[in-house]
Amino acid sequence: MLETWIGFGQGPLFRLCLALMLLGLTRIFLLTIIGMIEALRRNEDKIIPWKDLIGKTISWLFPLKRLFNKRPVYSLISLIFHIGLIIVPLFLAAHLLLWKNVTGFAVSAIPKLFADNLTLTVIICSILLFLMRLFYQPARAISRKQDYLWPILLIIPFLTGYICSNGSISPNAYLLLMLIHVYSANLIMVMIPFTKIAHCVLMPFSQLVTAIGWKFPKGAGGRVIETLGLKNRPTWVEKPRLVYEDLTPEKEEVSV
Amino acid sequence: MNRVRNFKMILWMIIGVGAAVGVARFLLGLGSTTNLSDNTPWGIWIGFDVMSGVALAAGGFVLTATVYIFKLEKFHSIVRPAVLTAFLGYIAVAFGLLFDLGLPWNIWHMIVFWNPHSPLFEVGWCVMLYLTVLLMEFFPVPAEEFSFLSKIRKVLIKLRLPLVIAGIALSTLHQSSLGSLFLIMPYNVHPLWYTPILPVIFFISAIGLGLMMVTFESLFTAWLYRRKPEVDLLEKIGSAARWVFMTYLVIRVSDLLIRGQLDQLGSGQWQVKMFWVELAMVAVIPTVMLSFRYVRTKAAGLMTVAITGVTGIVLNRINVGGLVHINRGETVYLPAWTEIAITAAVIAGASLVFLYMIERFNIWETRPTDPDASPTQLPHFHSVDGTWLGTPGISARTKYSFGFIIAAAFAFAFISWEPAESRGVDPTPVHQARGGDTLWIDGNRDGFGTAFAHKEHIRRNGEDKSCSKCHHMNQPRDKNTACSQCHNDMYLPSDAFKHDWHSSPNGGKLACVECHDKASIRDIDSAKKCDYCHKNLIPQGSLIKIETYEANSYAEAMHMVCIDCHVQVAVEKEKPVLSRCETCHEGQRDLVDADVLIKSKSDLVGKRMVLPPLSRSKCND
Amino acid sequence: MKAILTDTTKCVGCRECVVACKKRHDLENAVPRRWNSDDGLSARNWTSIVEKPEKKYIRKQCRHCLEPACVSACPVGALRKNKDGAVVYDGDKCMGCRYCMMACPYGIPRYDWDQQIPYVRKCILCAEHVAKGEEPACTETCPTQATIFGDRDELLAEARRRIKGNPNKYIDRIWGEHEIGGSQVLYISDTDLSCLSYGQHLGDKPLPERTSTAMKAVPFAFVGMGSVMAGVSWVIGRRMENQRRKNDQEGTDNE
Amino acid sequence: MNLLINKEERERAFKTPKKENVIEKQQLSVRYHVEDFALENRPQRFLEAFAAILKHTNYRLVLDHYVRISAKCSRCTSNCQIYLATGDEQDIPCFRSELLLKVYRRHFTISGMLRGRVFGDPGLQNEQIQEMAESFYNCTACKRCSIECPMGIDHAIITHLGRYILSELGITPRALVVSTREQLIGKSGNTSAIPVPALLDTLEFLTEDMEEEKGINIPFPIDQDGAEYLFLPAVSDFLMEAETLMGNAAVFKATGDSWTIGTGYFDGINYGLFYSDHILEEVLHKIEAETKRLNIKTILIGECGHASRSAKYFYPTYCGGKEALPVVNILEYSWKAWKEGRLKIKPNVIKEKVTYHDPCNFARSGWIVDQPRELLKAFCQDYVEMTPSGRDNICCGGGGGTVSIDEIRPYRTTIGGRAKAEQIRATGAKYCVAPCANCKKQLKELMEDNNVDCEIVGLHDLLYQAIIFENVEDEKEIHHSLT
Repeated sequence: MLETWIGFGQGPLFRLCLALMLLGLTRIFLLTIIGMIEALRRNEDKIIPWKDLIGKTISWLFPLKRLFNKRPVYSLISLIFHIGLIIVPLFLAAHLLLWKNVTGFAVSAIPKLFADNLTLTVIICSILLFLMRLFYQPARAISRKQDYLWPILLIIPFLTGYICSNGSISPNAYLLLMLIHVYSANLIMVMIPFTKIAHCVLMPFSQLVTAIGWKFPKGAGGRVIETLGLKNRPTWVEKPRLVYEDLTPEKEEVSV
Repeated sequence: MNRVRNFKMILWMIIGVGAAVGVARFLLGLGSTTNLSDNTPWGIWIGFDVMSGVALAAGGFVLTATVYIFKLEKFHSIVRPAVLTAFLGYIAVAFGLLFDLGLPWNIWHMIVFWNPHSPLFEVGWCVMLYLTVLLMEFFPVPAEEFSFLSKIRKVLIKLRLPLVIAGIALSTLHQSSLGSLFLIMPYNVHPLWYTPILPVIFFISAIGLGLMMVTFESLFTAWLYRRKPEVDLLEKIGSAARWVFMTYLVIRVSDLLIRGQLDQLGSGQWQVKMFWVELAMVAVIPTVMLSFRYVRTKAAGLMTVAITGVTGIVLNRINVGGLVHINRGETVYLPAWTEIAITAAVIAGASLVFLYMIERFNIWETRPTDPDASPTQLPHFHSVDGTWLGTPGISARTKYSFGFIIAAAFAFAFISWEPAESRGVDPTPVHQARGGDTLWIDGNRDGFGTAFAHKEHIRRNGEDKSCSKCHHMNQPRDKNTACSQCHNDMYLPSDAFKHDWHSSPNGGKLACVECHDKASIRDIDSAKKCDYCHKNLIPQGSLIKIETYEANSYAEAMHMVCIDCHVQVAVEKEKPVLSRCETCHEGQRDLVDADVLIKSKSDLVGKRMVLPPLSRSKCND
Repeated sequence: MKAILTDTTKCVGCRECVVACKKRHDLENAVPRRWNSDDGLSARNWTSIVEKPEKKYIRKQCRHCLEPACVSACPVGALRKNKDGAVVYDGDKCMGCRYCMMACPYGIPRYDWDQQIPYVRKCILCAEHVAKGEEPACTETCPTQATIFGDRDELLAEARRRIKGNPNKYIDRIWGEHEIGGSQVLYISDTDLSCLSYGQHLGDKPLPERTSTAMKAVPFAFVGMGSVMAGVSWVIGRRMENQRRKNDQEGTDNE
Repeated sequence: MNLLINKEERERAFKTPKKENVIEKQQLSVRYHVEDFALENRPQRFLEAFAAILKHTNYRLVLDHYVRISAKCSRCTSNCQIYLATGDEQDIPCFRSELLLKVYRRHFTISGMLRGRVFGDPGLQNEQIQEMAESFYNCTACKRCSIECPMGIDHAIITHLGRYILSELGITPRALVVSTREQLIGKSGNTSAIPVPALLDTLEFLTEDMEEEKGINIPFPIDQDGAEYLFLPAVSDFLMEAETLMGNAAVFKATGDSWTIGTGYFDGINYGLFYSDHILEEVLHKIEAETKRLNIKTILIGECGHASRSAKYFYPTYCGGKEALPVVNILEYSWKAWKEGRLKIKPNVIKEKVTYHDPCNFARSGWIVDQPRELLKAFCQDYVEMTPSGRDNICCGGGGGTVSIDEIRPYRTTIGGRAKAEQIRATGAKYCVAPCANCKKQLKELMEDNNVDCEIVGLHDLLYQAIIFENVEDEKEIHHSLT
């Protein structure tokens, strides 16, 4: 019974999740590019400081300097976490077989010992990141539900995978853990393009998007006012009511 | 516009499924993604996409004839959509053909390599030419929008009448030639359908179908965009279509009478029922319904007739296109879902382009516009969920691509990606040999087996030591495994190596590294070879090569590998080919036939096998 | 004109011809597939033995018709009849429409359904070897001389001789002599061979003739339809012009 | 989770920021005031304005991207001086952006559509608009958070958009609106309401002043057709920063380039940058009209951060793209003239300790960072750097248009600018050079309220004292030799 479900998770469900992930990422990638082209076409000013943007982007993609200026411990943890997160699912020997089944080719695997240690590192980093989010007040203030959920969700497949490949457990427990491993990994793949993990493909565009975003289409402001039906509205309020009237003395003089 | 947007969303999802299937079709080949077979080489892609697609587009030439030849100017308002439908219909035909053709990149060969005897050649050329004509007929419409095209536009408008005439002539040719395609198979097409006047029948039904299609398309888009349907025009079209269908009915029935095939109707074949359904839908129901003015003047009535007529003629095309062929009586062809997905996606793509053209160019007298697209329109938030997905362009892009990827991902998941080799093969279990001295080997129990004199073979091969010459399974402590223990299916690839049997004696799961390399994937390539441990299993000078771990199939293992090898070695050593029966049993065909190839097991009971006399001279060399 | 004569009474069903054919054309192992028909022919078996009750073995292969439907049907001329009369196939020209498979009344051509780049497959009468003066593999290897190769006229004479010599055994008919214009693969038999053409008795009229009547009408239909339409358009246009003129005149008269 | 023993302890651990000397906003009893346009059905109007803006601008691309990419890592907190000063979570840049992103996600994306249908999320509420109105005007738009964000999110653009949407509802600080009204349709046509005769008077007076001081005639050219440069300082300089203007005029006297002040429009200030794209565009069109009237070749902006940025980056955006006139800042101009040798400077003129404050609008984009420093080092004996300096320099606390709101001076000089005050105090400088009208005003108030002994000056105030007028001195030398 469990084997059937595991087989389903590694077969059709895995294909579904993989396709959703790849297509979803391609979709947002293309949407961003099309959006940028459209924005540039709208803009009169098409000058883009490529050199500056590429420099900034590379400095964040390969963080050597900037990342460790502030909160170096946090930065280090997150860096290691990301490295492990990319390497283990892609290059673990057991996963390579899966990739080979689906795509037809596979690269050489990382050594088992290294993979095990990396898995443990990812688990620990994940827990640390979760705790940091929980106990660092500003981080807690801005966190949404998914921000807490992600580290926990990421622990599940790593932990179950680690136990399955290293622990000596009963066959039933092995199958159960394997089931959890497969399904949680599939869940993660589905969620990637629709949550903040989308930054894995979008991050290189950030600086460019911001640069294009700061250039506004000519005459947009006028069209907005026209759309809102406020063509003849003055751009300020003649006799405004103040929010905090007690705090503001009545005066009409022009300020600088 | 919500109705249009939802409709477009559905179309995009269909295209998503089709795109995934399309990828699979080119990666895996036709056999894995369709239900086509040697008996049914043409399926729904030809029957519906091509045969019906061309016929569905017949509205173009019928209406251009009406307006430009017969000068019935009042139909002018529905000429443009009809021509556009025709144009897109033909494009869709060409596109669908790309999936159906085995070598679609050779589709241009028809232009270079000529075979004027072939009706298909003529159809292909007519379609290409007519596509060009349609393009020239239709081009002035989009050219209205671009000032730099005004010169070409003027020239094309001046050329309109010749173009229309050429279009009609070409349509006449290839609509009827689609029928000519089947003239060459009088012994394949069912006699209820096969007639020398198939081209004429095809042409007349194409006119009827064109009229019905114009009606359908006009009513449907009116519903979609919430416009008032042009019922007054459609009423006239319906009235004309009535005569076309009546003519069709008369010709069809009199053809059957003249050919004397009416008695076929009593034969009780399933094709007869199909014939009745088809005839009713194509001719009887539309003729009767359209005779009532009440039906003709109501949109719902016209829609019913249109759907019936269109379905009927499409059914007719599918029938002639392969469904009711004689040879199909033996095999049942039902299109695979993948085939339907591609067909649907091609239609959906054409529909999307149609809707785009309607919204972008002056196909109708008033262009349907999305209110949100107007720059001064105040954004309108959805009453249910309170969202505004933005200007139509952006909303379209994000929403439709979302639908597209979801649909495509599901299609990817449910397509069977197994290689073609193992698909569609019914498992044929292999049974052990039975009997004592004389073994009755009939692996797949199909009644065609062979009697195998075991003792005799042992004796001639060198007594006890020779077992491993035949029994070469490398299972622990195994000397004479029956082939069927591993090769339990006749034709499926089967692994000669039992993994479980190896892991447990070596210490279970932990023992993987005993055979496999530590760092690499634990698959067949990283494992030690059999002879690394089983050194004694292979006798000195054995012909068996253990490099082959996976037999392609049992059949191959027995009849290709063994015999080939035996023959090869025999030739090398200049010895007679003992693996072939007739080497020894020469000139005794009758004997072989009578005694060795025994028809069933019961023949063996209580009998002792007598081997026929051998030509000793050959064997003893 | 070369031909093959198969005497089904002599065939013992050993399938040596099948094996020889596969060897010569380097065909892969034939594994049963969903798309195979039950006559044993496939893209990897260009000839097969159809077994009938009472140990009747009938070899099935391309008939190499004298006026082949497939050659007439192929829109790009990938199939053609060579000087020896063999119907040969040029995969470089083929575009994979499979019209030949539909057109063949014997259902001979088969398709590489499992290939990404599929071709039509069928017996080509060992065209290269026959051109060199050799025999086809099947006739060469047949241990019982059930199928023999030779000149068509000589084989027809041989067939008649055999039928005449043993009229009780044979049915008095040479399959392939006149059917749909005659073919180069001939059969004599003690049993009805309509099983080779879906159980039907084919007439003597060559199949390409049936389409050629329609195809001959093409230029006339094109010119005829075009001129009729032009004429109709001209006549109606003229009438409408006259009507308009008349109306105008009436209008001015009234004034 | 029983990691902490009792509730109070846990609350302290959760609530109390690590900084001990935070400023309680409530105790300060000062909050921003924004003008509250009494609107019916405000959420709906807000969404309509939002949608209309998305329809006609490129913000959709930016918001879409930020919504997808935002990881809520809280790195931005480490660089936000407002948050570091208050410890209030509402001042976290990411929190502020999320206010608007939340609305966007709910009302303008597919996930929001699903949320509305499945969970019945009621959507935007009036309180959220109130919160946004306060929050967006708490920000000084210094962009220091965006240089620290690993995802590359520019919180400033979201704040900018938020303020724009609010302005379409009429929610904008009155001071900004009043100034802009005068600038766009008032009689004087500039934010400080200086009539042209008054301007001419002032300039005449300055010329006389300089002649008295230096002994040479340094004119202010008015309305010169076809001049190379059109000079647009922050208009308040004419009232309050006369010395800066004198420095500017002196530089031009020394280099000999043709420049002019147009009587048609002589205001560099563009408050549109702070709250509305529409106003931004309108003001830039005024500049365009003046350049066309006088056939100007280059636009020269005075010592003013936001005026320079709005002209440099948005003049091409609205007035011709690549063909738009080049925009230079007076700092760039002076530095270039000095580098080319057309401007001679006496070294070591200023003996006192001098430090340099980077206005956000210059420094954050890396546009003008080194030029003023090189200039200062050329004539100051004792130049010290602030820490941090350059691109990472701390904001004066009055950015984003807040400095023009006099009512919130206590807020600006405590929460907004205390970090700056401490930074300047730490350098121990006598002069702090702040080449920006906004920064100057804010820093002066800051020095006053925080009791820092430092004089806030413009760069050209000091440069004026160091310029060598070559041709004039040549004249003098000739004169001497003759006698």
